[in-house]
Amino acid sequence: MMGLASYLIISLILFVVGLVIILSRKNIVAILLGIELVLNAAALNFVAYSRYVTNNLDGHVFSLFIIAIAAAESAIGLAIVIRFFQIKETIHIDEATQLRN
Amino acid sequence: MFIELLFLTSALLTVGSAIGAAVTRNIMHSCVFLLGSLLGIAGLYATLGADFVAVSQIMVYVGGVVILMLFAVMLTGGKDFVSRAQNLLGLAPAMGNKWTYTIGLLTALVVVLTNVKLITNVVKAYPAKVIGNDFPSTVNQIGHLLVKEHVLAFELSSVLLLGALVGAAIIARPRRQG
Amino acid sequence: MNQTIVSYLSQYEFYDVLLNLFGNNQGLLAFAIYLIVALVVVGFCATVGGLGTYAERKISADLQARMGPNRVGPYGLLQFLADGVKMLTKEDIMPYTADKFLFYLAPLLALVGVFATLAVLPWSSGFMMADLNVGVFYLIAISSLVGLAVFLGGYASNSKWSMLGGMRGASQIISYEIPVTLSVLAITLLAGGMSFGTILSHQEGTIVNWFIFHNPFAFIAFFVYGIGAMAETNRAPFDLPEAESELVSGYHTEYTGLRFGFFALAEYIEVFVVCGVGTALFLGGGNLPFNISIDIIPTQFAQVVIFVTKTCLLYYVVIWARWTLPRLRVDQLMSVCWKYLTPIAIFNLVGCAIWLVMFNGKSLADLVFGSH
Amino acid sequence: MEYTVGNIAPIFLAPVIAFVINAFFGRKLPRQGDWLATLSIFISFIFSARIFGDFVFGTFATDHFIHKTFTWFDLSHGANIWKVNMGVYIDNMTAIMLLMVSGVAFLIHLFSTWYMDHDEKHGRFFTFLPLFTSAMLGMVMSDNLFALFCFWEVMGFCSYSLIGIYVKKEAAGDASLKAFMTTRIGDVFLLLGIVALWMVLGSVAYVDIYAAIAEGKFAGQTVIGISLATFTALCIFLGAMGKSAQFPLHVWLPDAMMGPTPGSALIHAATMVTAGVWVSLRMYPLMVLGDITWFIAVIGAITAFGAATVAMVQTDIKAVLAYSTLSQLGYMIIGVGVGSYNAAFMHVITHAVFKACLFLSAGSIIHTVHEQEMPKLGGLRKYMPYTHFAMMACTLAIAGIPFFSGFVSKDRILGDALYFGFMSGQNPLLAIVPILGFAGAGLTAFYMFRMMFLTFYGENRMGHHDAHGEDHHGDHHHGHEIHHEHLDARQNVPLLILAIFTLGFWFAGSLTGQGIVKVFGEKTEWFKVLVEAPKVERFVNHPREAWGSTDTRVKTELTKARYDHQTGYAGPNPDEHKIHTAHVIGAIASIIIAALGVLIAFLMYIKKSIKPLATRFPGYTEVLRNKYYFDNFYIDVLIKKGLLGFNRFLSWFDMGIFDRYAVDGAAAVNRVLFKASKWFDNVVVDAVGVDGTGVAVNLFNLVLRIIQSGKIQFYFVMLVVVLASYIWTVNI
Repeated sequence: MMGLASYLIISLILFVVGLVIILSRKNIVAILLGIELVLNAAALNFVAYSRYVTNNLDGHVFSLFIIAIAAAESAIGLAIVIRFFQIKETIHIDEATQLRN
Repeated sequence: MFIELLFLTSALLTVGSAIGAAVTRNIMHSCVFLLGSLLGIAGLYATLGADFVAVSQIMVYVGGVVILMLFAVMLTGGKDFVSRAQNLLGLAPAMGNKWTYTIGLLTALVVVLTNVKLITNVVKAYPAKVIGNDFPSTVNQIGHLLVKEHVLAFELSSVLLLGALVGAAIIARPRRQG
Repeated sequence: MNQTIVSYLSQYEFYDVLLNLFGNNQGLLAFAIYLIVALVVVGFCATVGGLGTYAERKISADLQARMGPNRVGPYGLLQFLADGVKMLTKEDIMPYTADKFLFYLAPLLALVGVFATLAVLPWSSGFMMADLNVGVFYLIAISSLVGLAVFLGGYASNSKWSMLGGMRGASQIISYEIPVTLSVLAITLLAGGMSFGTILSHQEGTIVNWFIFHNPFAFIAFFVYGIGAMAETNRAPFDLPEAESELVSGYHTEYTGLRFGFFALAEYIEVFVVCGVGTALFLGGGNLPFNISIDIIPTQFAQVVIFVTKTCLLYYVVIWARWTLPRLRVDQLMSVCWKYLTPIAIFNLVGCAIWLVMFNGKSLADLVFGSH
Repeated sequence: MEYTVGNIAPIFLAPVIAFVINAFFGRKLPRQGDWLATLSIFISFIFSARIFGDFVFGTFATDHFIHKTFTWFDLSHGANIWKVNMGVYIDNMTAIMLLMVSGVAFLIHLFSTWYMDHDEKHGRFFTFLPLFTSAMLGMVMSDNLFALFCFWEVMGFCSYSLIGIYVKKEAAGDASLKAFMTTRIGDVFLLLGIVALWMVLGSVAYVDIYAAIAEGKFAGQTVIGISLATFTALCIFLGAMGKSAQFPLHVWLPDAMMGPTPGSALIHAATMVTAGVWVSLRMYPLMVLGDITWFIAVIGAITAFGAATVAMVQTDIKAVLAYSTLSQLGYMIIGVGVGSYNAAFMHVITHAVFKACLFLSAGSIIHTVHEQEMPKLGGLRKYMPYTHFAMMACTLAIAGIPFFSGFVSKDRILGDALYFGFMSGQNPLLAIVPILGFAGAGLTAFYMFRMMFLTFYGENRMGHHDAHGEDHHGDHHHGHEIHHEHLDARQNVPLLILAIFTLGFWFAGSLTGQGIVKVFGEKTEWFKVLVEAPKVERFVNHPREAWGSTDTRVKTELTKARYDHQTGYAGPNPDEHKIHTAHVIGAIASIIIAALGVLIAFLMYIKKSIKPLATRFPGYTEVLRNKYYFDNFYIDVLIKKGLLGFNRFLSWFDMGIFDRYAVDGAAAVNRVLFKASKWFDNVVVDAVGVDGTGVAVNLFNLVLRIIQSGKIQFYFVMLVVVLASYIWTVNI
């Protein structure tokens, strides 16, 4: 039951769900949420390969970097969302049509 | 048996919550489902013997990202907005409608098919290994890796985090109009 | 290697007897042991949480020169049971406009977050449910679930008071996590590991081996940890999320009955856990301040008793502070965290690191009395 | 005696660091960073003193030199080896020069902290002063002409900044521009010479040039019909003329006194003007090979005499000093020209010392009484005894009075000139060189003492506002009281230190420089022995030394015999007896001439028994006052008539010929073409091409508009689809 394949499939499902969220939602926060899922799918793959294929801890280190980058990304992204909301009073992504107000 | 149990629970939590996050129409619930999914991933890390990564996952996501998202939702109203916009498919609400979901699912299908093709090769190349109960401590080794081999990336990510901290503070700071 | 209660018990003979009893199914036996121990710990902690309310009322009464509860049971000891019964029998009200899903979820999350921390709480050197390699880190990480629960509870109630309380709670808990984590990091630096087993094994012997007396920085770190922990558990004088005089009752204004009980229980148990962690990190855990062998009673049991005693002493201090100090303003709260505690904690961390390098890991006592 | 980066580089780098710090943070430092600049020069001085000690006293009397190089950049490509080397070349001359420059510059810095105190340009002044000094030190140390040229230009810029430091004074701005432009004429030639050398030799390092001369690589090489040696020597000497202000490029130097007096002291004494003499000395073998020494000697003689005559009638104390600098530079150039290598270099050093002292004394006077017109001064001896003492010592030195340094060096130059002009069998016309030289020496004594008498003796004419003309001695009434001078570490101690070194025996070893009374014993005629023209044969196949390597070459100690036979005459030396005779005659003659000059000045300005020049030769004085009309000539004739006329001609050609026929004719042709193309444009291009394209693009856009929607999610979909199709096609 617990093999490389099962982790890969879980990761694939996460990735696909994240993609669906990114593609179908128009709320910027929801899109960021989808991006988090996609990133996590990648990180999970790294750790899984690290245990089943390479047998060293580089995958773990890489996952840690992914986590750090995801944190930075969400912080900046959400700050932009809040600023965007202050300007446009909406967080609908199709409203983001201007480079400056 | 514990590990299998943990794996099953975590996998179900991960997948189920993720699907829940994709399906629900409420952005707040979506965030909470994301929390569940992330916790499940932490559990999966634990079954892979990656204790440090698992705990980091909980620390960063539960303590940081999810709360940040909830804050963002709350500061931006937290409701479904209906677009006033010039939209190819007419009006699409913020949490999507059947059109957007159709496109999303079709794309997802393409991705799944593509990935299945890739995964089958990989799985064939690396047959599943039987996992013993040996979960060596990874903290020491990760520490050594971080400050020896990957020290550049480590320092860069610290700079990145600092930049994100300052940048987020500057961007989100309320400004006077005009 | 991750030490667990099962691996600890397996070195005794009766483990084999039990193993026979379960038909040599190790997994099943381990499951049974975990189940029993978890039940014991959770039950104990629930009782402690209940007794916490009693202690709070008694001590406050003492500080205010009055009697406190004294009708139910001897010295009013059973008051908390009576309160529990009252709570269970109250009507379970949910506001009409509340977010139902989150309204149900929030108290559960709070309890889960608190009880999950119990898994690594070091009652004694052997009696730990799981001595994880990342024990302290895990504890800090999982306890942030409580902050999320507070936030969600505040949001789900769909009430102005609750909303404000939830926002305050979340920001406060996130902020105060930083000095607490940095203080704890200083101790992990001294011990050279994140697991409670490692940390406790460094503090064996006399009182001078406790980490609080290891060096001046650790001494400061203890107080930073104490203040930060009080804020993280929303205890007075940092009880802004539930400030009665401002927000009625903060994030749990709209909760009644059992759900309110969950929040209250979670809070009291969390205080206990936080005091326990403080004990384990700084005050030597289950070790006595002087070096005598305890042959009369089993060592592990003695350690549990000592640990609980120390924890209760800290618990007393927390309650004492609550009834002595006035509440802070929101801006004061944030400035205390970001302008004072965090820099001090960073200073401590760096100071500890420098101390380790300069004095080759020796403690202050080693330097003064000579190393053994 | 190990020389590494660590003990050579600070000489140059300390002032540069001071410059950088003062340039960026000077305003924030206490006292605007003048102490930092002074300290940095002192550091240079310490390191220079070490080198000096090693070379001149440590291993006394060797012809050793240090040459260390590193590759600055390497443009070698394939077989073409093209490396640009930089390096340090230190021999006895460099060691002496380093000590002189850093020592004098340090005293000038020290004095400037007093002089520039509370001046509005204090900070800026102390930003450029260390840069100036560092450029000079770097130039002295550099081992090739290219590095020399770089520092040369830095010095040009610094002098520009220092002369024009009072940006609000129009005269200062003009003077700075003049200095910059005039020296630029010389610089162009210098660069031309360097490039010519580089193209033929592939290197411009001194040692390579010397080796090439010894190996005869110059033979047969020509540039535009002139032999290469003559061409390069002439170009380099023209550069030196610009920098050392030789006739006819001398016009900038008198105006350079527009800057603050210590800045002038630095320009006139330690740095800048000596750079030209320095490069002439370094390239002396090339000058000999190119056979232009007679030209050099003549130019030097004209400058020496002409400047001395102009100096006689100047009334501004600084102008007198400026023209005396010109004159003394002329003597140095005479020295180079007549082959008096050693004496010319000695004159560089002695002149630097006493001229720095003179300028600083003038600065001390000007800063005390706020007046620099000599007719308004007078009788200052009572008020400023220390300045008077220092200035008197320097005046005696410059006038060539025995026992002082000026006599030692100038007398030897004149002796060699005498030999060159009358006894060496040259063209008899060249006898003009010693004649003008001796005449200039007499004039020097005259005008310097005139300055002394007018400034320090007689009655105090301060506050006498209607005093016009130098010889007006009307009713004397004392103006405001001048404060008596006190001994001040920053004001007059530098002067007194410099005054000590105006004594001749420091440089000559004997009292008068003729080897008659040896003060320190046998070996102390160090200057004569240690400085000699480069012996080019030594440099053939000489090994290079990289930074950090240990110097293992043999050091030859100069023998006792060479002390006695060293005459300082660098040219071919057929008969020493004649030279010796010439020197004795020259010494006696110059003593007599100098004494005459002093006597005339005394009679004219103290006793007043001889009528002053202005009344005696009014017409000639007028010519002198206008500096031989050189400035007028340059501006009225060269620039206004020559350049402007040429420009007018060009303008007429442009407007009258080119514009009328070429441009207008082309326009007429164009007009016809235009009509044809207009039709083509309207019908073919516009209707079919432009509008047709627009329609086509519009049609195309109907499709593109759907794809290029600007919606991130649509792009995502496209990305995924393309990626997936790629993976399916490549069949991993």
